[in-house]
Amino acid sequence: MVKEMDKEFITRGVRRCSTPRFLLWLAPWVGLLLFGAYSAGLCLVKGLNQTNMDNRYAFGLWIFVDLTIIALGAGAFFTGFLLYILKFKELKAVINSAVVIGVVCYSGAMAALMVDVGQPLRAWFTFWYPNVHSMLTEVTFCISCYLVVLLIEYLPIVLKNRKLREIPAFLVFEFELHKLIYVLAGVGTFLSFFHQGSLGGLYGVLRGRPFAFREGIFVWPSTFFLFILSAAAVGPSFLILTTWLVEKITGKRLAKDRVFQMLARISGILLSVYVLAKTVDTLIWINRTSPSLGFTASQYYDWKPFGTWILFAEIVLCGLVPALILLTPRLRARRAWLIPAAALACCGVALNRYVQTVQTLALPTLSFDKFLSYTPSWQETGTVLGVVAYGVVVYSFSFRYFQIFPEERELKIEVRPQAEEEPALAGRF
Amino acid sequence: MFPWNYGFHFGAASVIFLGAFYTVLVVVATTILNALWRAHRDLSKGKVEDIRWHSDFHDLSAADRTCRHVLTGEIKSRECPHAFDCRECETHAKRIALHPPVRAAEAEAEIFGMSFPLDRMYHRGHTWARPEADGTVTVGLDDLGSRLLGTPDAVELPEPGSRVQVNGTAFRIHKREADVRVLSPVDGEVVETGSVDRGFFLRVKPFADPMDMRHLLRDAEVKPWMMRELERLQLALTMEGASLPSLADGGVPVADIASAYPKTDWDAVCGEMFLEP
Amino acid sequence: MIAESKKTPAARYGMSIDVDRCNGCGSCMVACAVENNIPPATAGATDRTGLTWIRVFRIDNGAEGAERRSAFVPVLCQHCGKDAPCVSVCPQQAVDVDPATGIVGQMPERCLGCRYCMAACPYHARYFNWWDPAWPAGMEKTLNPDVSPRMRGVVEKCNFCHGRWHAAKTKAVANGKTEIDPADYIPACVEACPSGAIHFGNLNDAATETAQGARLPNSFRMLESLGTDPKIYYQSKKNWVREISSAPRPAVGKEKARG
Amino acid sequence: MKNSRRDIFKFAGGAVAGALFTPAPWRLITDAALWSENWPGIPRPARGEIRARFTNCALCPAGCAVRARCVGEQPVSLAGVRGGLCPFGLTAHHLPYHPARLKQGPIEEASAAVAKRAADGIAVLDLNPGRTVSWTYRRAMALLKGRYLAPESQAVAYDLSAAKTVLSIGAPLLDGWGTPANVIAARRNFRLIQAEAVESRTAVLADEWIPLAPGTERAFAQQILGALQGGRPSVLASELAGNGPSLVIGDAPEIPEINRLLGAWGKIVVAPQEAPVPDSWTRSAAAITLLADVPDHSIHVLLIDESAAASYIPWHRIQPKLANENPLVVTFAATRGGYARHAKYALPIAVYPELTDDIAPAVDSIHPTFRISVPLVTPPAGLANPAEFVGALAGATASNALRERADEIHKAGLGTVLTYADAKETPVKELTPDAFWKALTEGGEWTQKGARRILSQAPGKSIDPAVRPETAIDLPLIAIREPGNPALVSPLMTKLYQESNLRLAPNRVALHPDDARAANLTNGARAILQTRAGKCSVEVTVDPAVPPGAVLVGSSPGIQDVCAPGVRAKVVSA
Repeated sequence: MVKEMDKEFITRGVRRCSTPRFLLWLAPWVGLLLFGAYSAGLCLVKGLNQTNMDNRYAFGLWIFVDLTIIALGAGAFFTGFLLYILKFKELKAVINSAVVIGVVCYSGAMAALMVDVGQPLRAWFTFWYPNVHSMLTEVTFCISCYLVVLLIEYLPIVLKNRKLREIPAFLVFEFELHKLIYVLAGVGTFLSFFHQGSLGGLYGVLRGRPFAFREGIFVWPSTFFLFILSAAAVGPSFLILTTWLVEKITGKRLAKDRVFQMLARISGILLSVYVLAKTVDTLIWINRTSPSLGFTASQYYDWKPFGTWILFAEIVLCGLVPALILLTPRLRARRAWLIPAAALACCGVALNRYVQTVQTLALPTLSFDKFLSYTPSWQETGTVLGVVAYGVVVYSFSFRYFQIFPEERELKIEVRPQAEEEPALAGRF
Repeated sequence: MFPWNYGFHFGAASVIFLGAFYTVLVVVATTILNALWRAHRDLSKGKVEDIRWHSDFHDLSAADRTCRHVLTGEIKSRECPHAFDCRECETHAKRIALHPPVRAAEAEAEIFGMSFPLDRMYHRGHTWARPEADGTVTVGLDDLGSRLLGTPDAVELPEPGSRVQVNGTAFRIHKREADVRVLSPVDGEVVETGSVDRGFFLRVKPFADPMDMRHLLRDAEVKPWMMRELERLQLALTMEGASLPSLADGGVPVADIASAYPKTDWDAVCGEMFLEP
Repeated sequence: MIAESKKTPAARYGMSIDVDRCNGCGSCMVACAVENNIPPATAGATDRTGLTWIRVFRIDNGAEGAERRSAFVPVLCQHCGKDAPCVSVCPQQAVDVDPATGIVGQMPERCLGCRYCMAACPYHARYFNWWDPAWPAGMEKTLNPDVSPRMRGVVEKCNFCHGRWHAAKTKAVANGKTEIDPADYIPACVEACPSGAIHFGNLNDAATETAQGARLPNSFRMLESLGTDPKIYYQSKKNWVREISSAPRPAVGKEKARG
Repeated sequence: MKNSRRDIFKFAGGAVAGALFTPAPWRLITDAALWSENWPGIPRPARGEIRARFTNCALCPAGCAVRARCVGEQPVSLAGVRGGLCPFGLTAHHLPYHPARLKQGPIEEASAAVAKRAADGIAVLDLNPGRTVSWTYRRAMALLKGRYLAPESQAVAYDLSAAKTVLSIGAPLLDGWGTPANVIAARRNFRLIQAEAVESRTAVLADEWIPLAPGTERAFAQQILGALQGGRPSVLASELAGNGPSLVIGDAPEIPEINRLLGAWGKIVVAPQEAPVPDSWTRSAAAITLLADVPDHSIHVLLIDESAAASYIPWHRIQPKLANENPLVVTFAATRGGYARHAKYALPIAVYPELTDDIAPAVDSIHPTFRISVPLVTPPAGLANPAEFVGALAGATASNALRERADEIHKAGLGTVLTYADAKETPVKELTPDAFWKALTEGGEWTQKGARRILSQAPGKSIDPAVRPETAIDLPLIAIREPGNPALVSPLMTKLYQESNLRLAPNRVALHPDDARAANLTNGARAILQTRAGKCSVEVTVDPAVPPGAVLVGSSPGIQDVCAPGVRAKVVSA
């Protein structure tokens, strides 16, 4: 009975594919994960010379990916905040998915960071001898604390597994922990607020890099607030995107349309606020911050290929446009508009992180510097692919064995009539 | 991190930053320890079954958590806030006081060909409890429950002397892929175990005398409840992919419903019907 | 020790580099490597992955053909006096400024290799150990006993030859003096420069050649507009060389200096 | 009392909680921090008392005075006594450990083979003439009836301090041409005009750089000569004539005549002077033969002394001189990269700072001097001593030659000796022979600042006027040479060659971006350098400072074998 080997672990009443089929789906991802582990292993054993980073391009693909996935993973804190603190009850339908995405994104980012630093075994020095003035200290503290919080939030989801909850201790602990989850949601919100912000601050404080440097409020540069806003804005968009993707892959309906609409509206509102703030910030930067450091802002965009198009793409194409779509009820009601808009919003934030990390380092600061380019080595790319594969594997496991979408059972009946014309990928999980 | 570590300065930034960090640590640790301590307390107080039921009840869909007074049409809509334990419910108490349950005309209700003798009281998890002359209570599956499980593949009964509690596990029945925890309608100590053939599964000596049975359905409540249950069954069957003649067509549930739906996920159907999501 | 350094006025060590006297021989670079136990390059190292605490750049006036003129500019840690961009960013206090000397120090033993400081430094004066340090067999005998070699995966940079400062300080203390003799504390690059283009000294002491060089009218500092108050002063009589102190300009149809 | 598992857990939990209130765990963390701050696997520098020792750098005729910081006997850094050292000299204490160093060779076998065939026609090629060992070779060759060969050289010295204007036609005046301390001291007093195709390190610091078209140095010199001889006037020639005393340096054969016309001959350009040599040596020494003057195919046994070679002679200029049948070539070399590639026997020799040798006078040294490079490091066993090897062939003992020379200088009683340790100058007369020897071997320099001798011999026999440009469409580039390197350089030179590209590595060629693009080459690419003389594998540097149509070539022997300055060349992708 290989086919039904793990039946008793699967939530009652949901349809999951057979074990061999699930293993078949996992196989390429596990392969990719192993390749990623090998790549990362090379970097850890042989050193970072395995990468194409260098003294001038001290940060590369990894930091860009870390910043991006942490922004996309912001759905975890923001949904938790809306559900447990502001009591948006509908979001219960996606909170578990948000938590799993959060765990995946944050643990993946942490893993990539551990490979990225030259002496990972000394990472704990940051806790032991913290420089409280460094944005990176704030990031390290908040991200590691938040990862712990996320894992604790993930625990009830795991313990709620049909088989595991037959063990009384697990059942009882899950029950009691779930009652206190709002405390963790609060702590998570606090931590996320600060680390999303300080990730932005990371570059905003770089006085020596006028392209990234921003003025700010108190100790925080404006990017601190922009990062929080943008992360909160795309978190829900990313949830829409992943839920939609899982729906497409599995051929199931997983959340009610109301939930999609609510996420879209939240994302739209925050995104428009972000676009406004970003525009104001950019204008201040062009007209005041950058010139005061002796750098005319227009010069940054004279280095090809980073022309002004990148600014346009970031603010208008991937900011304003999706914001408007998400804010228009008629448009967002249709998947054909909603999904591209959510994807654009996610691209926008990725582009923003790209500009902050990669473009900042590419631009010369000394007059005899060159404009630099950098292509990641296969070891770097492999590590990133490994992180992606890790995310897919963890999410697949969670989706198969845990109750990620509580509304799935309810929605099962609505999808039934189309059963005959299920997509080819149906029943993948 | 600590004042005695290298490079520590007592500045505003350090105090605020590390203060916030330690606060977070304390809050998270307290939460975890609190949950652990509560779990430990629950375990030692034997509240596992209680919690299991509460947790299950919480996961029931809203429609399944309807108050019994909605079923009878007394109230328009109400979700049960007490996990079907009407003994704690003030609304129920008031209702009972206002409208004492109407005694049914016959001694037995027949609903779509299923028999529901009214000498006993029904639990919403498809068990009944019948007080016996000797002060014990016999517990068995109601007719719908029996038909859902047909001839069980296996029955796991508790040892005599063990305890059962309301909404806790009374016994387990395996049927095809279904593994059903049947909920107990009463609190008490098992004094005898029965079987399918004997018509009951447990004989229980209640802790309290007389036993408080306010949470169980009786008399005129049975029929509307059963109508609702058949609707739910219909829905569950549809959801789980049954394509055979549906009950709504007026079909009478056969003695062994499971065998009529060989392709249906019976575990899911039973889970739905026995209040075990 | 702290009470002592409060008594004597703090020094502000800096350099004054005469670009017009640098012929780009590279003595300063190898002298620095010898002094600070910097390993030779591994096979795959390039000018972007090497370890050169002081690096001489060849710059030109951007013209083509006969009008083209070059100059050599040694660039090392500029020891920013105010808001040093690298100091505040280090998450674990591996970068510090010695208040007694104004030298921006780097503790590789404390560094976890996050490279944030490298991204922060506008002068690209920080270097990462991309490889395990390796010397040809036997060559480790020639290592300077006053400086610990660094391990792979940490950042390092010019510290104005801290080993020499320490030796000078020890000597001063042994002789019962509070201040070190300027003749005892000369960084390796300064000592090595055959054309005497680099002067090192206390900028607070107006009598030193360094302080005088810093006050020359054609003296400039790199990217002074950033407000980091670097302590490396450059001099050149050539206008186009002095322009390297300002922000870069892309080469789109404009005349500019580039390297 | 019965202990349940629970009790054990309780006890353990209590113990952990209690331990947190003791210093132990915190101390442990701090210790772990300290441990991780000192990873194993990184060499620990040897500690010990640091003392200064002095010597003279033997890497080139500049012979800079060197102060070595030593831990015990081991030098850990070198510094100049009078001003800075060049990067090669600064890192010379690494040379004994260079991985490419030649450490073993069949010394006895070579000796026997040479002895057997010495009568056929032996010659010694001394690439660093003017040393005491050069006298040993000459004496040995006289005994063996062989030839003592030196690379062609202008037998002149320059007194830069007397010049007011210096025109350098491609000479690396500020980059290893003379003694750095002398040149830099004199630099303040003369105006420097550098005429050169590429803006070299000298051109950068020159008062004026005249960019020449690649390969036109000779034509440029001819033009000036023409102007001075009353032909077409030139601004530069008038400047040289008007702003004298002026000096012209460079390789072009017209230059001695130009200097004569400018009046520099005898005033600035003087005869080099040698420290006193024992009479017995001069009496029985073979004459100095220039390599070019040797008849072809006349050498059957050739011994080459590469130690501290001031210049490298391309093999294709040596080879025709060798006998057609089975010539025997023995080279004394520090690496396999030089003539060892062509020699039957490559014998390892000591390298500075292991070696004991005196230093030939530099091109800007106008007084007789005598400087000994004394070993700072004990040389390893199994090395050949060229002087003893050649001396033994002739049956002469050569091991004591340096001391004999020093005694001869002492006997003359002229000049002073400067000891570096105390910066004291002492007249030789005040010293005993032993004290004089001690001063020389503990870091010292003997000089005789006397009246300088005017050149008796006027320059310029007949200058071959032909400047025949090589016509070659298939070889589009013209080679320009980067100033030479010592044969063996410290591994740390990667700082300049690889980690910064400040200097062109010996095995590299540099091209203008347009030429690189035309040849489909990128920075760092492997390529083949082709000339009429042959090909050589090189690495490419793309550098906009190289003029279009030119290729700047490194100074590795491999490149020099195929590519002389001014020849036509081509670089193709490997």
